[in-house]
Amino acid sequence: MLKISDLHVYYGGIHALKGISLDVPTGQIVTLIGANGAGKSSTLRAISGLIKNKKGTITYNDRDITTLDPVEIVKGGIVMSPEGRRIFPHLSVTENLYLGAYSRSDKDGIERDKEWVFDLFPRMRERQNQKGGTLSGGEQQMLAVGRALMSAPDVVMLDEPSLGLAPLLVKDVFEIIKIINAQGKTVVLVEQNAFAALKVAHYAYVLETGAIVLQGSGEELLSDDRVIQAYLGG
Amino acid sequence: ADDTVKIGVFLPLTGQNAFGGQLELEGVQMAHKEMGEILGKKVELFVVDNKSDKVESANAVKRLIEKEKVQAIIGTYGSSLAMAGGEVSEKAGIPQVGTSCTNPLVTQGKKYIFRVCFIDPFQGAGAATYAYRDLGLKKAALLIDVANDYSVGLASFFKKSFTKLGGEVVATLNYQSGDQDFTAQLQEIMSKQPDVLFIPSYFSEGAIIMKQVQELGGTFRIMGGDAMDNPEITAIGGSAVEGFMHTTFPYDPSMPDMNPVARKFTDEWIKINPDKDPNVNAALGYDAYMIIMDAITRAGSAEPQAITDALAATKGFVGVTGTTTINETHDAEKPVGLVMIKDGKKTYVGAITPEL
Amino acid sequence: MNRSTTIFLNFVLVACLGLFLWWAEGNLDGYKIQILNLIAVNIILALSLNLIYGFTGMFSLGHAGFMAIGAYVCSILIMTPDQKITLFILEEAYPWVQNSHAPFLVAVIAGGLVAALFGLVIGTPLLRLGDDYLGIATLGFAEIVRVIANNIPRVTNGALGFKGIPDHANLWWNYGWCLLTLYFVIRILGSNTGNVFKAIRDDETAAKAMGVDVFRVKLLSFIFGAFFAGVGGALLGSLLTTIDPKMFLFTLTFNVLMIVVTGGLGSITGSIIAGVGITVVLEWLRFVENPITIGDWSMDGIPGMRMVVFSLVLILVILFRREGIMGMREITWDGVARFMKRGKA
Amino acid sequence: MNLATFIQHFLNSLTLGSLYALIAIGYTMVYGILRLINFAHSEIFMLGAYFVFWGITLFHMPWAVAMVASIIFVAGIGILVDRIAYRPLRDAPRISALISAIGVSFFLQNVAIVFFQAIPRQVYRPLWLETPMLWGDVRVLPLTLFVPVLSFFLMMGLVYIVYHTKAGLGMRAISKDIETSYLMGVPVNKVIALTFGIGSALAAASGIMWALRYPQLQPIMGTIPGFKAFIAAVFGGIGSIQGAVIGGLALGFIEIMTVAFFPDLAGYRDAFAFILLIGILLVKPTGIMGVKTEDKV
Amino acid sequence: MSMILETKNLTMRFGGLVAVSDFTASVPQGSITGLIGPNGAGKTTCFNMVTGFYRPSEGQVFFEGKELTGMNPHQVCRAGIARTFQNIRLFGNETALENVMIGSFVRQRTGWIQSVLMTPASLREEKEIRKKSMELLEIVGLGDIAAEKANSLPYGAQRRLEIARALATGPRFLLLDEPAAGMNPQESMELMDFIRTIRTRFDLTILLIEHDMKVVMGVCEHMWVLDYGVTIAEGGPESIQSNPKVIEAYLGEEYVKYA
Ligand SMILES: Nc1ncnc2c1ncn2[C@@H]1O[C@H](COP(=O)(O)OP(=O)(O)OP(=O)(O)O)[C@@H](O)[C@H]1O
Ligand SMILES: Nc1ncnc2c1ncn2[C@@H]1O[C@H](COP(=O)(O)OP(=O)(O)OP(=O)(O)O)[C@@H](O)[C@H]1O
Ligand SMILES: CC(C)C[C@H](N)C(=O)O
Ligand SMILES: [Mg+2]
Ligand SMILES: [Mg+2]
Repeated sequence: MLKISDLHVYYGGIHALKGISLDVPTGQIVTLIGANGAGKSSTLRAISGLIKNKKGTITYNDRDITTLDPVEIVKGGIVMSPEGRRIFPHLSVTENLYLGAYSRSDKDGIERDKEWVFDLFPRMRERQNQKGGTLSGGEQQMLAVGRALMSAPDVVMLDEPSLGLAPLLVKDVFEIIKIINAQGKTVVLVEQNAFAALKVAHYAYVLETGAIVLQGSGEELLSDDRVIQAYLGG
Repeated sequence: ADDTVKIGVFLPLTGQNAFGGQLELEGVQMAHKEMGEILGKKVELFVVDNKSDKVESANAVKRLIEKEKVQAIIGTYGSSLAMAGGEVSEKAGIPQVGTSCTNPLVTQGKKYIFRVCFIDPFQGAGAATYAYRDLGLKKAALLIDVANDYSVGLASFFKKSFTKLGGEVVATLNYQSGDQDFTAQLQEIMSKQPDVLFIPSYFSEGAIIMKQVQELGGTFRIMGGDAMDNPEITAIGGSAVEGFMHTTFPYDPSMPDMNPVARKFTDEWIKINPDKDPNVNAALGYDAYMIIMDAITRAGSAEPQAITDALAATKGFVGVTGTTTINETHDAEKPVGLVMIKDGKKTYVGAITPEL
Repeated sequence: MNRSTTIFLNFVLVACLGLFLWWAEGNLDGYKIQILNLIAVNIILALSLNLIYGFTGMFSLGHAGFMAIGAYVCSILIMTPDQKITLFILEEAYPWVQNSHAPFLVAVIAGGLVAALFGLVIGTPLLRLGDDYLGIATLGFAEIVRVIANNIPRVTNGALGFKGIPDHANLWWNYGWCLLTLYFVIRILGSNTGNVFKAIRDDETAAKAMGVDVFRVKLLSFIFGAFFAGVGGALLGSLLTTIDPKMFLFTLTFNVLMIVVTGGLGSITGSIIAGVGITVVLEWLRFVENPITIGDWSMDGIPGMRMVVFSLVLILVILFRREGIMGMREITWDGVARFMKRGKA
Repeated sequence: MNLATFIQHFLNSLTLGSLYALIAIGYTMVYGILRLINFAHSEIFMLGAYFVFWGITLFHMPWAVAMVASIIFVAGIGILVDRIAYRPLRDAPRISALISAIGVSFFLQNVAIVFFQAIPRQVYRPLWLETPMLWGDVRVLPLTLFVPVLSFFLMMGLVYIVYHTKAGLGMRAISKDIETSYLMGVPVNKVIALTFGIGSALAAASGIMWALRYPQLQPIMGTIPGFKAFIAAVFGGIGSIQGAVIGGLALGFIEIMTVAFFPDLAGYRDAFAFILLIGILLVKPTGIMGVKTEDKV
Repeated sequence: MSMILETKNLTMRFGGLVAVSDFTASVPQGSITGLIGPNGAGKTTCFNMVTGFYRPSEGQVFFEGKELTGMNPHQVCRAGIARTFQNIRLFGNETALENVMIGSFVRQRTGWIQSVLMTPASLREEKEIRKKSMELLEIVGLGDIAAEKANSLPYGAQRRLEIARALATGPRFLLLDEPAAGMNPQESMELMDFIRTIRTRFDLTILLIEHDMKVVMGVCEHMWVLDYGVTIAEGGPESIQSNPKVIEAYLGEEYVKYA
């Protein structure tokens, strides 16, 4: 299980996370919701090792991973799909996927996982030789998730996977999250679409200006007045 | 007033001209070791680098004059640097003795600027005279560095003299400082079949030009100016420089009939620098220092004005690079020496009297 | 702090500078005055490049070219016809070069204007290029200027260059121009036009959407920069009293760039601080090449040490202050006042 | 101009052009990945040539061994330079790294002046490289062929690395988005170090080749070839290996052919190269092979 | 009802890809109109053609009866059209106030010469611009952070600043590209009110792209639907929501349930 305690993050003078503690039990979907700038992305970036200027501890299966490099984190089984997809536009779909598997060297395993990703997203199989940059927004999102899965992670962290997607695709994305989870992956999900996120999540945390203000199971929060008020649009 | 005499030196110790500046500095330092006292006072040397850069030259000389309060200045290798520094000395009324800045503009109209070298019109005429009269070469080609004042000047003086003597310049081609590939120019020159190629280049380019002439199979003679005088020439040029001739100041370690000063300089040098040949640049540095000492002795004073007056009156000063007389334009009157590479060795051929 | 206080303080500052110059002229030695002069010229150059690159975001490496143009135009105008006769020893000057003569002020302005004209001519095609490509193209322009200067001896005296250029550029002229440049840059950048310069630097596309004719505004800034670079070149020529094409190698541009970046791209005060700092440090570091004597043991100076140390200092400054000394910040009177108050509390 | 002369010019252009290409590839590799104009490349180039000299004179290595040793040693220096002067600036504005690069270039050049002295040194050339062969009226040095052939193989090797290996995939990813590359588990610093290693090895190789062709060593010897090769890289479209090769060759041909065909204008030859460069950029703003990275609104 | 914007057969090709084909539409004066469709349908491309960022491969754009086709972005802006971007594009190093002032530049009368010479006219005008810009900031609720650098502002504030900046250019027609993206439902609600407010206050016509159906359906009076560059539907919110083509291509069967 992934465990974070008293995490602080600083950007120059800005104190972006002010002591966050949360648990992500193995095999569950945990979601973080909150307003813009609450610190959701910062939390994920801190876990994945992108942010160096932080305090607190992050442990994964009782191992301290607070100060590890991003590369070590990926090797350790935690991968993140960043906000805004960040597809490599000049690499083909397959190359993007291989890049996701950079930390691995088991050729067979990589090929097997590629097929698995193609099964999850048949669209990707159709377009495997197309350049990432020419995919539509929705296709890019599938590629981003697929690419993250290629590192054979135990924990997948997704930052706003539904951002800017058409309603039809938003639905697909959440379906896929459920499928991945059903296949044994732990999922940490950051979403603006609080309604959909809470629906799929086992457990949820609400962030406000760098601190956790509320937590509970997905259903609990869906019916919480404060959540409805602030995040579900009354 | 003080109990020391302060002499400033500004030379290109880094940058494009560093190879020459460093050699000259060694000459100056050797002279200083040898004659560290004058009129009973210690001579203090202040060395500043001008980075082969004009702005730095002016700063360097200003610093020598204003901060170190030197009474006379030595420098520099390269005419354009000498001019930038010279303006400053001139205004301050501090005598400056150029080492190997041969362009006529350096001392033109200046009261305080001198030099221990001859000037390019003289040297150009010397080379032309020797080529035309002594070697009987009638058709000359020129390969000029258009970005180098020295090269442009010397080429034009050579051309003037050579045509005046009756020779013909069959090709004039240009390049820019820093170029390393001259094959295109050389092919063109070869197609004009000159008897001699005159290269008023700095050493670093000249050596490469000769290599390429050899590679392309050129058979004409090649001549150059004082800037080609470098102790490394045979090491670098190898068989390509065989037969190459260049004008220079009348000193070379291979000189058969050295004057005693030159002899002493040569012996001393070899003792200090076993792995580096004595060379004309160091000799000029040495002479520049000594000519100032000579002037101070004659003047009996180390006041700048007194040094200046004494320098202007220098006659028959015997230095490493021959006997020097300073003429009314403040340039050294001394014969043009000629060096040839023979059997892989620098060989001093003798002095020429240019037909002006 | 209100407007009139600021204006008053600025006047006090200028007056202090004036007093200092007056004092310096009478009391400092020529070497220090030379450095003061260079500082002024370097600040002019740094401000003009900062305007182009730091504030408008155009990576231009053409400064040496503009400086060369300014220096040649100005020098030709301030040298007397007699001087020119003795100077052009290889080929005689064209009559229009030979006979033109003008007072220093006019000559410097002419130098700036001709440089600005070239700014217009090359800016028009080149400014549509993106960052590094613009840099290389303008660098190419500067090199072309230099190559041409070498090859038109009847105008420039070729590689021999000019010497004995009248030394009008004293402290008063240099600092006068420096203040004028500063005034101009501050006024422009303080105005909405300046905001638009910065807008283009930050996001050209968005600036277009704001109705800004990006190309025209860029050209405007580029021409301003070229003008002051020309002025800087003109002053430098007269200060050194000699110029030749080699002086205007691309390394000259890099020196200016170095000042601008270490000062802080997009910071006026940064350019001033670095202009002073780098000029002084470079001179001051000469001591590392002096012979060292410790007791009996002595060692000759090592040529090259100065630049070794200087480059280390440069690298360290940039490693530890990656956005330059000032970043994009400025020292303002308000800032100073705040600082003083904090100091007291 | 007769055919023999033309062939001679052609061969000379080819050699000069391949040398430029070789240097340009090093620039383009580093630029392609970090968008950094590695000014220190010229100095690395110079060191490569000098180390062969020291290897032979100081350590009495055979020529070939000295060459290999120099290339390896210089690759190490390149990696070190990256570690010290560029890596800390990875997330700084691009211009900061550029200034740092200028600093490194000053530093290495002046260190060379201090330690090697400014006096030019000779270059050892094996005889077989400089014994001319005669093809009719054309004189060909084996060297003039050696350089283009070697450049060609190095380029092919590089293309293989960049497009067909995992490290190459990492390089291409880093060049577009360093942060996401981290997230994908690409050991970014290692891959960049590798890039610098390869880039510097190429610089050393080209320095050695250059010194063979223009046999003389000086601490400032890298500045102008480096500058020109950089121009060549831009010309071809910086960031593209094929572009660097095309640009380098083009520059070599321009420099020699303009003089060959317009000997009177030889003094303007650098200007020609630049005018052509500017002309190309105006038609193709990112160079001949450059990819347009237009920003999508 | 008069049409403020009309497009005729607008077509945009990128190489072989036809991003928008034959887009013929009109926007009534004073309306809030929506442009929706799946990802990659060509919505942003339409904006880019109208605002001069792309030159249409074919077709024409008319604004208030005058043809705009082929004009540069700055000319379009001068003509009275302002826009925001899908990925926020602020002048990040400038303060919020400066961002808005830059928007006013297009209508500024005094130029740089006057600024340098400090003529009274220019001092007066700059003062006015400053005042007007402050007012705009207050209207969008950013009055108290006028002096902050744009890139240090929270996301929502940046969105609003972008709109304020667009308003400063004095437009009669405003194009908003996904203004609600990255906002949570609560923030989206506020945005809807805000859009309505500025329409009345500045007498604007607004065309917006949005994937958040709550916003689109809540605020738009009319809408156009694109799919693969082709216009597949047009009409009011009700008719669009029940249009089978739109449901199939864009909304999805489940949309009705979620909404
Ligand atoms: N690189 C940065 N530099 C400075 N401040 C930053 C940086 N990245 C984030 N911040 C600040 O940190 C705070 C938290 O940002 P974060 O991106 O984690 O928020 P978020 O919850 O993911 O918001 P959003 O919904 O907009 O993605 C915000 O105030 C933001 O402005
Ligand atoms: N400059 C361009 N070059 C090449 N293709 C482009 C360019 N701009 C847009 N496209 C392509 O045109 C199509 C339409 O893109 P557009 O940005 O208009 O979509 P959109 O409807 O705004 O989608 P989204 O809702 O995801 O923002 C896409 O396939 C896109 O990849
Ligand atoms: C020292 C020499 C090589 C330089 C040349 N004599 C000159 O005046 O520039
Ligand atoms: Mg976020
Ligand atoms: Mg869009």
